[in-house]
Amino acid sequence: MAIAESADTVAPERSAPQKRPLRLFRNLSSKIALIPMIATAVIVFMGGTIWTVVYSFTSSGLLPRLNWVGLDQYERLWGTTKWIISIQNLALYGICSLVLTLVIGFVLAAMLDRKIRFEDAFRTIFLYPFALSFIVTGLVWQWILNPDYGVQGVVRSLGWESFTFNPLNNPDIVMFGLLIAGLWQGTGLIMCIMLAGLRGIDDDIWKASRVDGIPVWKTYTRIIIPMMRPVFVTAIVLIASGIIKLYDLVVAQTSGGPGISSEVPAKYVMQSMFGGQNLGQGFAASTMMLLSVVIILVPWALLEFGGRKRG
Amino acid sequence: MTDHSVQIKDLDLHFGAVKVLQNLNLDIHDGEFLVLLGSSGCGKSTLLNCIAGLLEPTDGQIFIKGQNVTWKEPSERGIGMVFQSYALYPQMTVEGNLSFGLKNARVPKDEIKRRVDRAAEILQIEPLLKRKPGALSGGQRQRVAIGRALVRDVDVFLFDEPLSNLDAKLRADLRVELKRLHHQLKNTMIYVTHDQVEAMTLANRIAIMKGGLIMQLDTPDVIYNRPVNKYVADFIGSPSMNFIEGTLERGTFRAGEFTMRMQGYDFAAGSAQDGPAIAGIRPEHIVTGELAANMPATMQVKAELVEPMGSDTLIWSRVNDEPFRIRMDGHLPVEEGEILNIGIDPARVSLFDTSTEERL
Amino acid sequence: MKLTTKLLAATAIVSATSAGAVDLEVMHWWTSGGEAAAVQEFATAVNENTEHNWIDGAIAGGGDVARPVMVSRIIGGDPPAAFQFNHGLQAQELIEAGLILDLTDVAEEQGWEDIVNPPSLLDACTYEGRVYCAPVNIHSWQWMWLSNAAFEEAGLEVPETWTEFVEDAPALREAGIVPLAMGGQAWQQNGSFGVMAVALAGLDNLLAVNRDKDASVVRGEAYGQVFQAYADAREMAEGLDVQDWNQATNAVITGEAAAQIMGDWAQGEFAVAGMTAGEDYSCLPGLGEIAILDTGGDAFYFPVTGDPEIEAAQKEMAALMLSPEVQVAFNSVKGSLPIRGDVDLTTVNDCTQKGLDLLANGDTMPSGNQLLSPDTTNQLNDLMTEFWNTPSMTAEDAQERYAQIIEQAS
Amino acid sequence: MADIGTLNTMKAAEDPVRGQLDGPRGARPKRNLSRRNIMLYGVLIVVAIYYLLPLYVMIVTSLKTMPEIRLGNVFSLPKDITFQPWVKAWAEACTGVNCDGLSRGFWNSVRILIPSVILSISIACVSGYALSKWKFKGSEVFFTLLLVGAFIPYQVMLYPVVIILRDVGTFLTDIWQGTCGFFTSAEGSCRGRVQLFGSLSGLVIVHSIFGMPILVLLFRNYFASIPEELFKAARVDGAGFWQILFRIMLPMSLPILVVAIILQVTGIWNDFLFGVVYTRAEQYPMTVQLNNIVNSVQGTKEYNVNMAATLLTGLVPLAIYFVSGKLFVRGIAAGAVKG
Repeated sequence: MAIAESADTVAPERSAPQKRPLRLFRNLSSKIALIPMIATAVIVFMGGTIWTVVYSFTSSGLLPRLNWVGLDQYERLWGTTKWIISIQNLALYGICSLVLTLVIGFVLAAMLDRKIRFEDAFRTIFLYPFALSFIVTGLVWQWILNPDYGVQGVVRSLGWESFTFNPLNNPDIVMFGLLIAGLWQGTGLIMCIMLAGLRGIDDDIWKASRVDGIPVWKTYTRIIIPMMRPVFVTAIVLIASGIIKLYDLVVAQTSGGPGISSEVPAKYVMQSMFGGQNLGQGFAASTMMLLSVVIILVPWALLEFGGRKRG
Repeated sequence: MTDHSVQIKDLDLHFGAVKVLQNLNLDIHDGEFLVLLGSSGCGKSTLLNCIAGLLEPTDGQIFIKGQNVTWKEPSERGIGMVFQSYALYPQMTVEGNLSFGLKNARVPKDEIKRRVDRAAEILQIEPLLKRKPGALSGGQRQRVAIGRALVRDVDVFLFDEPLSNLDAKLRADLRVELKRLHHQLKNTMIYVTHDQVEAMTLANRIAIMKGGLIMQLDTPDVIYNRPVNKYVADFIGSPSMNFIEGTLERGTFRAGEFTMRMQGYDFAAGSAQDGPAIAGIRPEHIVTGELAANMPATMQVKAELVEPMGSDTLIWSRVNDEPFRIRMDGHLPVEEGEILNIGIDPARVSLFDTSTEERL
Repeated sequence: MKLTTKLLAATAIVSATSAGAVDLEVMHWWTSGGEAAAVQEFATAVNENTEHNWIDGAIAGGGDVARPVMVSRIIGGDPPAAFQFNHGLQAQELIEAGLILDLTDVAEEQGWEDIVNPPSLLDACTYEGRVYCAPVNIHSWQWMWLSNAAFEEAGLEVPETWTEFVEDAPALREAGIVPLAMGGQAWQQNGSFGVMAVALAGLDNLLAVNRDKDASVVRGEAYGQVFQAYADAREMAEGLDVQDWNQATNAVITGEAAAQIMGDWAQGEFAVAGMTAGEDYSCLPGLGEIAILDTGGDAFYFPVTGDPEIEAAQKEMAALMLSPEVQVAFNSVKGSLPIRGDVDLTTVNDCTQKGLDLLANGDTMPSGNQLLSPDTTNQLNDLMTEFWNTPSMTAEDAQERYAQIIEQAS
Repeated sequence: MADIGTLNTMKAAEDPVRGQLDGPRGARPKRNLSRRNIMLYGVLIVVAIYYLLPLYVMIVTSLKTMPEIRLGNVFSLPKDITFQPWVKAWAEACTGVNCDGLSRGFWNSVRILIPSVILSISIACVSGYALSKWKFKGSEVFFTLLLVGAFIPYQVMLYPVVIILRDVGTFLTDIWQGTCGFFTSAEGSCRGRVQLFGSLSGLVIVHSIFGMPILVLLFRNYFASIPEELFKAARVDGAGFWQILFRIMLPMSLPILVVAIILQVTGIWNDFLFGVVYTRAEQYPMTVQLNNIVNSVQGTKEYNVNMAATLLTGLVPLAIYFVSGKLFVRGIAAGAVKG
């Protein structure tokens, strides 16, 4: 039931005082307690963002300096093949990763929720990769996907000479090589969240759907998944924030290669800022990334947290 | 066999070593309103879930309308079920909730509409059809849940404590409506509750359960007046029955100074057997005031506490150091500390064997 | 207020200066075996010859990983005592911002002007007449390394020039040998192109492009041939999937590949593998086409700390790094050439000798880092790696885009 | 269960006189190898293999010698098991001049981990509580801002945070030096500087900042799911902001605390970027050494040492996962899923 309820709680209303205390001092403890969070949100995230945007209009090189160059950095950004490829790669990876993580996470959770044996063991197995860093993930998958020693080599040594599975050296499918590793690392957490969500569903709902004669798969798709909307929201926030930040895995696994075929925006930013010593270019790229985040996130956040009325 | 709507034969259900239901037999007539009553953990909901097919019995058989449905899916058993937590599908409108199962069963569209409309009309939820459950009150939600069972057009309705999430006033209202519904539909209804008022008011027959066994299965009247054992006697009735421990000798019950000749008492075994016994006396069957002296058995008790409840007054006193409750007419004034003369009709008393607690 | 300040003091490091020996944190990205051993020479020199302590701040992964850390530390007001950069244009901004210690007095005292050879190295450290960095070694790119065994197996003579090598390529293929080893990283691909450019188009054209930013030269015929040759090289390198430069070198060592275009640091790998120059492997400076080496290399910069004691220690360290003994010790281990013309490396093999001869003859040119800004280099890296990895991209396409980047460069 | 079911059907078949009502009785007969179960367990096992494969590869590779690695495939079992790579990774591998492997970084990581986890969770817990139970006008706006922060790549914030830490440090130094003279008479005791950048405290703050968005979201949702009545009852009893937090909310927060701790321990332990940028060389965490071992290349990569180092680095978070996996799901159920 709690799931259906809105999380919004109305601020506790003081019983009408004779003299209304000054607005600033109402809820004072709460305001004081939130100072670290507000400072973080305003100074670091907002301030840092504004700072980044401002310097994206400069020709800052190794050090941030205010030499205005207008939109030059953006013009160059959008004229750079690597940036375009980065965005395409992120879009491809992002969509695949979001969909597959949700689907795999949910399917695994649903399977574990079918009252199976060894649930603990399976859950631990699916979750443990999340304990490992992307550097480790990239390294070990680079090793497994190595054409000579890894999967391809083993299959070939078993006699299937023409077997080819070399994603990390094939520009066309290198993003899927990253995806394999990314999913390995990230689906466990999402599975746990989904599992928790499934456990929160009232047993009576399942009973009702059985009495109604609704097939299991349809119960999932038509009843359970719609009921798990908040779970999916949390999951999507987690996945999406991870996708935008995709960097370490690429560096560890492919370094953006072969060529520039697995470049991603965050790497473009880093490469411009520190490899090319062109902070302005890096900031321009960051600004574009932030802009897309804001465009996607703000309307949703307003709907989710700002709105008063929710079913 | 058509008279039998639901039959349960030798039903056993074990969870590991825990025996939840034991060799349970039950025969429910067509059109009967049967209430499964008991405190939590007595197995009443488990039994209902077995009938619905939501739990698989360890042993035994279940028949609905003469068909062995022991291995059938819930949806194939011809039952509808209403849950305590309503279990409405929160993302669908009321109409969606009512029609979802039917759509799945590929019932023709106009037929669905006919049934939904009929259910909505019966339950007076027509204005709510386009709303979602989140926007409904508890009572409205429960009506929708009943409606969902209704549209299935089945012979047997199962209710799993449907009213316990509602407040007292609403519970009373819906109770009446349920009764009306039963009169109107004349379906078999099996109703699980721990609330004896619901049981007494709704049931044709009540099955009182304890520890996975049915203690007594009978009409509310018999259950109330002739409980088969001390547990049932204690469970039914509010305020609960007074128990006085004593002995039965040659048709006379003695407990300390109190004696009562069991004149007119209908012994289960035909005649009285001597031995230790417990006399169960309902507080509302105690006669006070001037009429008390006319009763076959009398005694004097001191009113320690008086609880006026408007229509009647509950008086707390002690007999043989055990609490003793008397319910008397509300307009008779009683002071705390007052000594009352009370009279008891042995015919309305229940006697139980002290060791087996079975009715004598 | 008292409580809060006390708390702050307790949670943050409250540093007070102490007299005497100074801890010198040195940040660098020399972490692989030979490099680390070379750094150890510096550390030993500092620890033994001065009263100061060398605190090692090694960060693996090359400049791209280490540079943000160094710059952050400088911006954040907590700079290391010294840090490694490639000398050239990379640190110019830091110097302009007044963040780097002026070493001019050390340079004058030690007479760097006379001893640093080639002088262009010191020029790279000089900004507006002041010296800001201490060059420690010379690395040059213009080498090709060849596996004698591979050519033998294919029944070929070890080629003397790039042109000969190209002619040998089909025979190598037939023998199941990958003619050219190339790592997957962008800087390797762009670097190799630079080597081919100077070897095939000549120094004048290269300088016109890299120094004078003359895009018309890029579009010209000489460079066109270079792009064509590079496209051929792309085909020659097919069949070997390696990332790191030393994995590519390793392919040459094992004979899996016949040759690699790589800077003189690759020689360290041959040495580690126990191979002898001339017998097991051969080297062609300037691809055998042109007798020239660039004089890139590494330098140390010393951030301004405002603390006179640290400053004195920094200067001491700078002087020490250029001292003859340290130069010999360091460069012998690192496999690079010393920046002093007046010292002899203890052991010199064939290839190193070739390099030393070129240096002595003055057959040098400025390195890419000295001519091109990191930004431009970065763009060229991206372009060349795209070209290298996109078989459908023609030499003409790459040539035109190369020209555009040069046009934009300042 | 299934056995009993079949047994019962047999019994019924043997004994037809038992009742006039024949047919199915007891539980529906189920075969353990029903098609549904084969599918279910089959899929689970295949997926489990995919998840376990890398761990297996890491372990066997770390126990092989280099020649064997060059010869064989990554999946084969080691022929001669050697623990040398583990010894080397822990105590001998060189990272720059220092050749003492990961061991030096381990304790640094612990020193970073503990205060960072405590501070970040404390702040997030209090903030989440204030945001769910003590809302005021604008609090949701700040929260939304914070959530946007969850999507900013850390790298972008590198320089701004450096500058913020530097300036805040300078600011506090000014306050410290300006005020401490009033409180102490000791000569020269006010010379110190408050240094946030390049110090452990600075790194702790940075971890708290970047852990905040997700943690605050978790705590906020969790506290929002605690019944309002409880909170109101406490208010009526005269409990204030902090009393309610410490006496009522915190004792109920174990599940979500477990989640927060697991997330933070993993995140902070695995962090490389902040550790290397915001501290000095003496304080570099284990991941910096891991990076140095893994990225330093000479000849062929020492895959066995790399894998051993990788496993050693991952031991702490892995241990926490294996120990508290069950609590994790329970905690997430409590905190993450209620919006």
